[in-house]
Amino acid sequence: MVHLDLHLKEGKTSYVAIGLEGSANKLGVGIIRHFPGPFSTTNRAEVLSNIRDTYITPPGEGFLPRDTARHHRNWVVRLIKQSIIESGLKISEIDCICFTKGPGMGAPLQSVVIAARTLAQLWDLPLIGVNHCIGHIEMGREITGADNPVVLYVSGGNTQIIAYSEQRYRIFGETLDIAIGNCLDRFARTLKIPNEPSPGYNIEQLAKKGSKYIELPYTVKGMDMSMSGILAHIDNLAYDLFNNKKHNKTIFNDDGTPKVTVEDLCFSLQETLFAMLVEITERAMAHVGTQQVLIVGGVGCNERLQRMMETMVLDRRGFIFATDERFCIDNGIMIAHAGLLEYRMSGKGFDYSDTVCTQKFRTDEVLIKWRD
Amino acid sequence: MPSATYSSPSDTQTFQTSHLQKSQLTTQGKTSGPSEFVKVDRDQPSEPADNYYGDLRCKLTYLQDELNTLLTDKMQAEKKSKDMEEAEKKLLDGDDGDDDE
Amino acid sequence: MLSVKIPQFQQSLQIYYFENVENSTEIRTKLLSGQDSHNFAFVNPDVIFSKEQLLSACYRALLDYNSGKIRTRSIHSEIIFCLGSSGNIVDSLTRFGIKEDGNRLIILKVIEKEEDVEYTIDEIVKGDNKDLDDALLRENVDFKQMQKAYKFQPSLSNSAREDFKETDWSLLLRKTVDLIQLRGC
Amino acid sequence: MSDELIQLAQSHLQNIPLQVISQGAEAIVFTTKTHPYLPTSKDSHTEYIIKYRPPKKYRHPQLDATLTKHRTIAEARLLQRLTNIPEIQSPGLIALDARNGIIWMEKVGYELIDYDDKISSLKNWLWRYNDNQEKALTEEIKIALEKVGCMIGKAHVNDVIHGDLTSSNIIITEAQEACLIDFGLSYQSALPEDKGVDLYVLDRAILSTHPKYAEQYNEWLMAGYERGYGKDKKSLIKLKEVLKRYEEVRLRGRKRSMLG
Repeated sequence: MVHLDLHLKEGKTSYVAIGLEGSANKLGVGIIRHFPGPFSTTNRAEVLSNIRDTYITPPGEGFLPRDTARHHRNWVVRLIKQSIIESGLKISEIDCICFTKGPGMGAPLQSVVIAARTLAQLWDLPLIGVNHCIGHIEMGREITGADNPVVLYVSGGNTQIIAYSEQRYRIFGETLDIAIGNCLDRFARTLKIPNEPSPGYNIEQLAKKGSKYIELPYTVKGMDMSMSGILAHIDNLAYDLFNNKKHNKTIFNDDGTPKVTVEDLCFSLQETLFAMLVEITERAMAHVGTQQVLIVGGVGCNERLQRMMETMVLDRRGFIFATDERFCIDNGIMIAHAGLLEYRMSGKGFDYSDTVCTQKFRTDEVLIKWRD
Repeated sequence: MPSATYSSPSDTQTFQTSHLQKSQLTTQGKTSGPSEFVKVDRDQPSEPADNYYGDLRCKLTYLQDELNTLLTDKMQAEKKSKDMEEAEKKLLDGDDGDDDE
Repeated sequence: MLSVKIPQFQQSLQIYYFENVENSTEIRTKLLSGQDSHNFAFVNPDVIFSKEQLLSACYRALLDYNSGKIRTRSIHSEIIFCLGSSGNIVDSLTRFGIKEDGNRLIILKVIEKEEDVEYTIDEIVKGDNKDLDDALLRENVDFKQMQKAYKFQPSLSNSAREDFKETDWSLLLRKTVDLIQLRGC
Repeated sequence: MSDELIQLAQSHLQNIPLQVISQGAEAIVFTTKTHPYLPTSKDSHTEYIIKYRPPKKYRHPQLDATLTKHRTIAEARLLQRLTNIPEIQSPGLIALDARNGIIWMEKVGYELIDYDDKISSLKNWLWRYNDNQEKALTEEIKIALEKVGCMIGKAHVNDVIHGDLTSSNIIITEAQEACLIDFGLSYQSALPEDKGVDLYVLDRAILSTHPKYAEQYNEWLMAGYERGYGKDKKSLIKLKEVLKRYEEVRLRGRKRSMLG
């Protein structure tokens, strides 16, 4: 059993961390409190505040790093202030400041690191850099109580199947090209549907109205998957549908009427991509021999994905864990939580020269000191 | 009083903020606005507070603008001189059509 | 006579092997005219070298038969079709079915229920009823016809049956079973 | 283990006594002493493997039927392909029921008496010694891993891509020979890229399943792999190409931008 309280300061009865997240288009600030001792059903992390603001792009556009970074710069102080007020804490009660070190987009990451460094100097507090994916995993575990799950991490920038082994979160399978969220977003752009509240959400709503399954490529390679071919394929179908290319018999009847709708395309895309995800997750479960699955990341909110995963897991007599949008969409609280675990193990912050960010930062690079 | 210094082997420039009038202080930077893709700007910076920090914010915005402008100009000049050099080379050596790009 | 029950299916099989057959032409004529008395699978032994080969085809035929997916008229013609590796029914029936001038014959009967047996094999075939035995089959198999039927790679035509070792026979069997099971896939 | 799925399998395999040996993600694997069509004597100890791909309720029925049939046939075809490559040991195909996702094949491997009678997959075979560094890195293990690598090399020379190279999908026979199983995701390809990815999948599987000794194990596997290509000039050129792609895929994997 790992001892989490070797560095508990005298006179303190708990630890508090503030976390700043801004690796993509969401800016999140969260404040968390841990009490000494291992986590259990009676000793849970306490969420004191968890707020977020999302940079929304015009329809048909992806988010530009420059505008996203500007969004983060211009909102971060307001969010931090609001977060402190919500928590009801005095600054002096905070133990450390945690920020997303990576992976993510350079400019938005940088703007948040600068905010974190500034706060650290203003308040004279240690700084902890956190791997974004580890943040998702640890927060998911804490919220759901999943003890040793296979983790499916699905978001705009990531698609990984992860399992813990020997103090690392090891990547069992991942995308060989684009991430699932990116694939859905890009198809949303092809369809020119709104980016609000999120492109993936809008695809999900359209898919609910679809019913006809159109066969798409299905590309699982071992435990890895590939999605760019599927995207290209369905983009072409959408193009032919919009431009009335009646020679395409997959989508047009002989009399020239369309066989399929945009909703059917969304439905088929989801069915195919999610079947691949569930399949790889099941393979990882069988391989590791665990009965638990935890879904984290923005795409994890998708109800169809959750239902498919649940069906698979129940067939294996297992347990599925998922969090709601407060925790599965990028947020500051997860950065605070994972950063605080790191802080409790080391008792100090990062050297100032290490308080930088990096666009590429693999999940399995982090030594998980707080688990056996 | 904040200031910024740019230095390289060939050039050193310092930017001051002491000359700034109250009316010149703003959080709306010339070089930190939205891109042309943004139609509705929801992400304007907030107005500066009437205190030391508000003052500091505005001055930093000013310094950032100055530095951004300087760096952009330098990059453009560099590109231009490189283009000129290449054009000159072409003129003197003839175009061998062996373009790597 | 060899009686075989394939566990998965309710049907069972009765298998005969005849040498010195005198009435192949007559059998073939009656078979082609569709006489009920000749509701059997009459197989050309020149292209059969193992019981396993035969039964592998029977398994496939019964599987398709019991799922209502046979491609020929009856279970008996389906067995002959299933012995082959090609999707061409006529071709397989020609190569694996009874030869007009053949003096050896394998006969299979699919029995739906035990009590339904109501034939006498000697009334149908005139010849010497022998035990079906792999050694006997191997001794008489015709590699040229086998090669034409299965198109093995490398070709069997260049091999002499006499030089075949046990490992060669078992590799040949494995290849044949592969072809039978994967026909049309 | 889901009884419902076993009952479903039994309904397609009437009168066949089934004993579950594993429920993988994709298939349930049974053993039985009953041959599907050869008469079996009562005291026979020969066992057969039945691999059953049950329908997956989570996916669209149309997609499910296509995938099940396609994969069952693809696996049987691979077994057929391997029959024709004598250097590669693989189980022989006995029977195929593609509509119901069933393949019958020979059983390879044996029970590890010093490891709870578990099947002699490379995974179990290596895990026996996981807690004993001396035993985990012996000459015996080196030779076996080189054989495994060599056979994968031979498969690649013949353009067979396994597609799911994990230590569970490799059997060590009683004669300490390597034997490949589970061709559920296999396909044929001559592309160095596909071979590189195949190797990368193995590399990662070893890393995640045998993290303690992964570096050494992978080194031995790769030494065997190179041997599997043979020494003639043409093969060496091909080998070089594959290794180059493998290195690229590894770098792509490690440093892949987390942004799409």
